[in-house]
Amino acid sequence: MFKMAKKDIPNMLTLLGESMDVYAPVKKGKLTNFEDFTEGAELDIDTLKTVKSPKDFFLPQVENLFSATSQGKEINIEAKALRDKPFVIFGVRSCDVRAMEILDSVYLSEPVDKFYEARRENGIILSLACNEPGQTCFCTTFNIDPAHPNADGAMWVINDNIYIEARTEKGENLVKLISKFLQEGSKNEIVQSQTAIREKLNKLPYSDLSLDGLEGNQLLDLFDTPQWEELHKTCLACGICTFICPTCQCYDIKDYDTGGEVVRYRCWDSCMYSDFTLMAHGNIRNSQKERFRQRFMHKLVYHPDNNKGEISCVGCGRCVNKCPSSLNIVKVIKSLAVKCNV
Amino acid sequence: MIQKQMQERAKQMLSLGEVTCVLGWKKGDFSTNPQPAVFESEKDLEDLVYDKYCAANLSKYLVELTKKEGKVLVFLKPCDTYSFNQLLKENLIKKERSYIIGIGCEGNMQVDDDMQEIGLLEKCQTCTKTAHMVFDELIGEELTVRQGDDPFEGVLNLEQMSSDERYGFWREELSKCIRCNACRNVCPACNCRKCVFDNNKYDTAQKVNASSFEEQMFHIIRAYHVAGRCTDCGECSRVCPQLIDLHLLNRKFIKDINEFYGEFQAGADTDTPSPLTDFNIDTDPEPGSVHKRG
Amino acid sequence: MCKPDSLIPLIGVITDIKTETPDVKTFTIVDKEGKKAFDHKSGQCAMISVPGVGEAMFSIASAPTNTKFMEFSIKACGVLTDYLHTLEAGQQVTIRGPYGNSFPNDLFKNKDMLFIAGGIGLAPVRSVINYVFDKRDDYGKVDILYGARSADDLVFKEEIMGTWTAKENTHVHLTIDRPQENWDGHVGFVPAYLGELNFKNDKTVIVCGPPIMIKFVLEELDKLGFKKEQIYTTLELRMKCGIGKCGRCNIGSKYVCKDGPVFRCDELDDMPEEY
Amino acid sequence: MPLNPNSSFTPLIVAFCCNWCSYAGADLAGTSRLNYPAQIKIIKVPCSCRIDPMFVLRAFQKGADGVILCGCHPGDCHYSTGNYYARRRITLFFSMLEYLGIEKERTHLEWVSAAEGNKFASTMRKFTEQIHALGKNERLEDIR
Repeated sequence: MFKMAKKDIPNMLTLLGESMDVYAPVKKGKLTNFEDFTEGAELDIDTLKTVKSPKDFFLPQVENLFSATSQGKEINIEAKALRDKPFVIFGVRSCDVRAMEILDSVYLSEPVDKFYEARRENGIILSLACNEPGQTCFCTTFNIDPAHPNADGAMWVINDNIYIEARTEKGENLVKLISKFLQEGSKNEIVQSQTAIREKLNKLPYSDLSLDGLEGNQLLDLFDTPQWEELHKTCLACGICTFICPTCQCYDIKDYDTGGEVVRYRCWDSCMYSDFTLMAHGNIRNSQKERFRQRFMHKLVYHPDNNKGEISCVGCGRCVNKCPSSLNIVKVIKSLAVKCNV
Repeated sequence: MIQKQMQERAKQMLSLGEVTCVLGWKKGDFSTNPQPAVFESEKDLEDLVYDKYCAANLSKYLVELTKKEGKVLVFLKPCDTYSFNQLLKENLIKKERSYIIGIGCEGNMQVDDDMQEIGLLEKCQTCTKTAHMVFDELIGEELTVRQGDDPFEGVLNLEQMSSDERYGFWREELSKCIRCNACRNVCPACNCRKCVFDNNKYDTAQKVNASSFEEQMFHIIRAYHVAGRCTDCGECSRVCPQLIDLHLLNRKFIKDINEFYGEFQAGADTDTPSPLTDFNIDTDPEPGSVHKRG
Repeated sequence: MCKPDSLIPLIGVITDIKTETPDVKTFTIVDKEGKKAFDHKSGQCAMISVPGVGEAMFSIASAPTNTKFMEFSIKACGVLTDYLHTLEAGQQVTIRGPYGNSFPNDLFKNKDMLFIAGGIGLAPVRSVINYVFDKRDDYGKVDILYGARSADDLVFKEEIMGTWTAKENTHVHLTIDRPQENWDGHVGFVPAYLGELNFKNDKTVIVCGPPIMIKFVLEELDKLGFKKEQIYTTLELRMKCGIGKCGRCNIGSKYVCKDGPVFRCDELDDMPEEY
Repeated sequence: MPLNPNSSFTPLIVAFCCNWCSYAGADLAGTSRLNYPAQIKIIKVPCSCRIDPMFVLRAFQKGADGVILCGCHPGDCHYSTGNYYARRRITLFFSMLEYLGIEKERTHLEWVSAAEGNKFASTMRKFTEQIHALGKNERLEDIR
């Protein structure tokens, strides 16, 4: 356990920037998002939730796969290089750290996705405890502890200091790089803060959100429940929930003709879009009800079914804040759980 | 209290079978986060709320709802009635399948990530729409007429910048876009059966801002496609997760239309032709002359 | 060799194009060296693409025992497939695979086989049929029931007439939907013909065709006393990655590209009806 | 080309011409052996009101340095009123481009009749010079 002065953080990040790319929550106007930390950027570690989750750095919204050129009947393809430069993401919250593990269970399971793997290997995550959990947070439902974040290194802000604990080899190497800013700290010094955080968690509106009724193998029951009809009604079929969700992982593969060559890229896709499953012979999910159901069944049932019961939601509450129609996974969980308890 | 009156009237109409369902707002998990909802029973209507957080423009939902048999009772704020008229004009909703109860509005609030109120929504700060353009009945006291800020102030400020500054401004703003399509899907004017940005037959269906230009393209074309039809309901700016001031694009078109072709307010009625489906042989300016203004 | 984890394809060369019906062509594809691009099993699929046009999953119509090349029978019904139909031999495309599970050909050993296919659905089934014929002694009696909209729409006609009908202990039953001139064979839908043929219910069945045909064939098989454990079918949904990650081809928690496309019919009972 | 000999920049220009007047005007320019820059790519459209702003943006995105739109003179439209609609649309669109900070000289609209071969050639020459002076289109080009 080390500690350093909070005011030294920008200098510390600048130092790290000499050997790797540094991404940190940066405030621009009213928005805070993870961005390149460059000189003069306004670091903002107080904002709890960035609009976009840091999944961008491992599963970018757009990633070029290869470029193809053709000459006569011949085609040449040139694969794009995998990420090989190390980078650090500073100040990731517990929920987003767990989201990364959920993405791992998809992208690092056989067959491994090389593009994702390369980014994961080069990425170092420094997580940050949530001193002030938000009203829409419900990470505790998924047994995530925002007072004790995982990742390569964990951090706590206490008054004017920031405490850093390396958890992995990557984390320890990183700590060595910034040793000139650090002094020894002790675990006892963060205990009080952790207790305070946990107390606050118990008082949050969603602290009693329970998953009872969603566990166990009842896939078909949940699939056929009349609740979906009720739940989806005001869904506008935009992709806002999928794009701001830290665990949504679906992608599309598309081509772009630049004139000289064709670039094949993959990009985020949303199961809320009508063309998601559109085929030449028709569409299997024709109505918004089916598409809405797919999204939540995937998170709450299908993903756990394939991954030892791990639900693909981390309770970050972004969808609660942002849905134009105020629909969100909490409403779905509550509705489905009620149904099953009857 | 207006909410109580709305509940009573809705229950009454539902029980008499005058309508088959009610489109309103439902109590959310947070008092600041009500949800647009369709009510089908008197019991459900207990959850109907109406307060300063009910910002969603319900006209958009009518496009789907009035496709079905039956009649929908809908509660519309003054600004929402403009969208209703516009949709009516475009034959996208059926008047005979809806029953409009106009309700007063004192402006809607913006909430932050912690569901705390942080002041009036932009669309309400600049509100000019204080009367209902279409309704079957009105509920509530005399409508409060609020004198809003000048809606075109933002556009004017931009126009006065240099070309480079404007370019810089829009690059910065539009590059924030994550192409979640919330602005498009919430927009009552965006109701194409297949959006040109979803159509795989063109290479415009790129789904993402794969290039520095794609994001500009999407928003310019979207604003252009709704020009003359946009009622300036402000929903696009309200729902944008990245807080892009999308109304600045729409209002530019509105301002230009007013200047070039005479004052026009989309949705004020259902007969005046839209400026882009109309022309005036003698008075329409030439594109070149507009250029010279700058 | 194309790695299954890779989204980066190999270059394939179309060496031969055979017109099967007015809207179906069979493409023979090898790699740049003129060899088979990768080994595969019956029922597996590959992603074929023309950069700038699109990429789609096609089942491999040739048998695994064919070690020289792969064949794909493709119906023109979309952007990519229409484009493929305009190509000439010698054209390169990109190919990656093989994807998906396969028909358990070894389990079928010594069993009597009944193949039921409609239209272009014969393509994946052909891979098994030819495998069975290449190892003829390992398998029992073979019945092939194949139907199409018209006589012109029957694919692999030459192979059916020339090769399959001549195989020992093999019966081919052809049918078309509506009567037409110069057709003296059976007329009627596949499920109806299946009922008329009244097969013994100890066979292993492989069904592939349009979803509606599969549905009625399954009903008919049930009437004949076949158990779901005896019946295999293949499903198809929109796919992008082929490796169970892009998230669109799932039926319940099963991904058609990875856990399918071959499913035993009793497995389908545990899956939501969304295909 | 009588342009700055020191510059290696050859602007790429897309001209959308209506089938009935402007395209015929271009034809006349050609058959009259009038000189206009070769890097102008003409795209024929049925009527000037067929020009979707998306066409213009697409042209810029794919590397055009300037886009010029040509149609029948107001009053002469083959379809009676097409160019009146076009006039409104293009006016609004050009104004929007300017608002977005795109150099206003990059786009231009000119009414050219079938008899105006000379005008077509001179308009094209002038526009090319204008774009040449402006330099390469960077603001709207796709750099992927």
